[in-house]
Amino acid sequence: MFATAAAALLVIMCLALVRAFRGPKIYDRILAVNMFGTKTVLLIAVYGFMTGRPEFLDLGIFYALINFVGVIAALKFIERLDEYDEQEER
Amino acid sequence: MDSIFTDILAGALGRYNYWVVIVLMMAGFYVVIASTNLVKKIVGLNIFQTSVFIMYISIGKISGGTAPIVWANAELYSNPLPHVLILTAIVVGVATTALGLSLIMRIKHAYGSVEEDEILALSQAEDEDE
Amino acid sequence: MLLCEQQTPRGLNQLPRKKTEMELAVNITLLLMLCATVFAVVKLQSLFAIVMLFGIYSLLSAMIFVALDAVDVAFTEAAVGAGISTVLMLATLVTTGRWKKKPERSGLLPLFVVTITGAALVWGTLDMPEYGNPANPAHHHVADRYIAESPTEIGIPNMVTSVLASYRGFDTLGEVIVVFTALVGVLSLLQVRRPRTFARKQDNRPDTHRRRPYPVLQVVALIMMPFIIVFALYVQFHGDFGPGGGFQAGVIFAVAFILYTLTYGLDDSLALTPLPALKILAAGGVIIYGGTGVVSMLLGGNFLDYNVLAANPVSGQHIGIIVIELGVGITVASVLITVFYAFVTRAERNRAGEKQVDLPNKAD
Amino acid sequence: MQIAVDLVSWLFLSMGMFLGLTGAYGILKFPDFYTRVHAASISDTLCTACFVIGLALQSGFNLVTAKLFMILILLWLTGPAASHALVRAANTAGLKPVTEKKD
Repeated sequence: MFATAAAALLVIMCLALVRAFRGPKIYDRILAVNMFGTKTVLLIAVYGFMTGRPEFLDLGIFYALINFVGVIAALKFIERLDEYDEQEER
Repeated sequence: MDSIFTDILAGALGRYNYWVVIVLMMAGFYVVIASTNLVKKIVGLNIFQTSVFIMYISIGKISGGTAPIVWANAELYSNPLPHVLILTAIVVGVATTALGLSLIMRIKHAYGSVEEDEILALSQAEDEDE
Repeated sequence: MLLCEQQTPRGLNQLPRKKTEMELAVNITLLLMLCATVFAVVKLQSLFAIVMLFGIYSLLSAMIFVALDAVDVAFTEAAVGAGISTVLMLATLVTTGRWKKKPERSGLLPLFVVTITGAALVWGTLDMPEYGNPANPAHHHVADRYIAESPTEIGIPNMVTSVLASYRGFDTLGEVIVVFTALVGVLSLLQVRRPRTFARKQDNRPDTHRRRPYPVLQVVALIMMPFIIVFALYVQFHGDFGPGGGFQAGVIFAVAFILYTLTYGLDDSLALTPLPALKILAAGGVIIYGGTGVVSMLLGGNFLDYNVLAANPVSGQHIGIIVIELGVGITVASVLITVFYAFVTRAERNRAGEKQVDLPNKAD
Repeated sequence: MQIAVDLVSWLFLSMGMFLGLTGAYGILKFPDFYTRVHAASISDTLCTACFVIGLALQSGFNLVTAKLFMILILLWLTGPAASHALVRAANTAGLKPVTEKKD
């Protein structure tokens, strides 16, 4: 049961990865990274149950956190980057 | 018949992690030597570094083992020593990355570029002026 | 010992243990995804995309560390690789621009070098002992002793913490000093802006709609801040029993303030954590660590020999580990926060520097 | 009893898997950024909940369950906030949705 769930999560991660590669816009990539991170959190939880030792969910909590901060940082800096790039072109 | 096949498979599986590590390491190496952009070089260095981490942790893994934290129904524990070494290495890695990135920002400030060949051309021109 | 047995959830003993094939399959898939990510990094031209993919790369490698039983390492890699390194790289991109101006230089010579080196390394792996075999020599020198005796000798269930903080305490001291030195290096290259408490309110820069803050994110960040800090304290002091410890907790603390800076701006954040205090704390952590060693010398033991810190060697080890982990946590947290402030200052100044040519009111 | 719990938990997990795969399919197949956000973020919240409930049923009532629900709360807090910020950033940057079918 957990093995199936883990396999499904791996498939989802692969698909998100494909979107992150293809991209076209940077926002698509950030979206894919966000989705990838969420599914990694779930995979950690499922993997813990699969191996019979699910105490390491602290890791999952932390991944969720770091994922959020990463996405916010990307958005905030891309905002400044856009301004900067416009400056350069002018 | 079956056993020969499983032997070969087991042999390949027994080295699979190391091969992937080598692929990653060489990809990072390629980025470092082929790219002219300094930020991309730092990314390449980080990829190289992480592949070494995976190498060490793979060496420390024991099949059927579990994380080295005492557990009532554990039979085998993975080797904690590589974990400690890599933990240290990761934190040192972020320290060097931060230093490298701040150097890049200073380089951008001084030369107006982070492309290696442009910087080289600029500094050669400076040398000739003197 | 009793403590860790309580940790094991009771209902789980009937769960099947040892799904080794499935573990292997997860491992193989994750490693393949890692390879794919790296090739995309090699091929792409947009630096921003490269940095985002580097974040994915770090998350993936951290997941692989979980699959290889290295939970402490996974924690640190996620914190440092996917968290701090990615954020710092993004901040650098604001200064350096997001596109590589030129394509790669001719790839043939590097490709040749890389192929030769790779082939030599693969040839080398053929002599390596098989992955995961318990009889491998790597598992049979000090590792045996750490596994067999550290739970009774040091008295804490997490062997990684006992080795890190006690057996190899010198290494960790060296590492904390490296982190501190990195801070000194970064601060000598970049400066952190002081908070502008008054100027900010009457700042009459033309405020385009895109520069407005995100109220939703501010609320979410404010809800999360106390939660993150409590979680950091939990990781700091629970590191003896589960994955965690000083490094991880320090990074989580730093992440809390990074989130605050990202949503509320550098000035508010600097008012919350003044720069002089951060500098003192960064040095203070190193002093706490080194001081523990000196105290143990004064009490008649060797440097960083915690046995002498209390009447009973095991409780002495406990005290020693908690104190030095605290030192590590303080140093890592304050160093990372300060480094982040320095990067953001640089990124903002760069933007302002470009802009302020035609603006009369200077920043300071 | 155990069988019933297993069954319910299996049901939740397969629901989570289905939603996750739907979201992943959407993120790959939809034509532009806004529709992709729509596919990913909406399915994500329920998918997370299904996974967490399915796993929590398996673990019984202990610290693991508490941590699972902390993950759930965190993801429910951060996921929509991140999606919102993402769309807002894309919108202010001037990214236009695709409104017509390509020929």
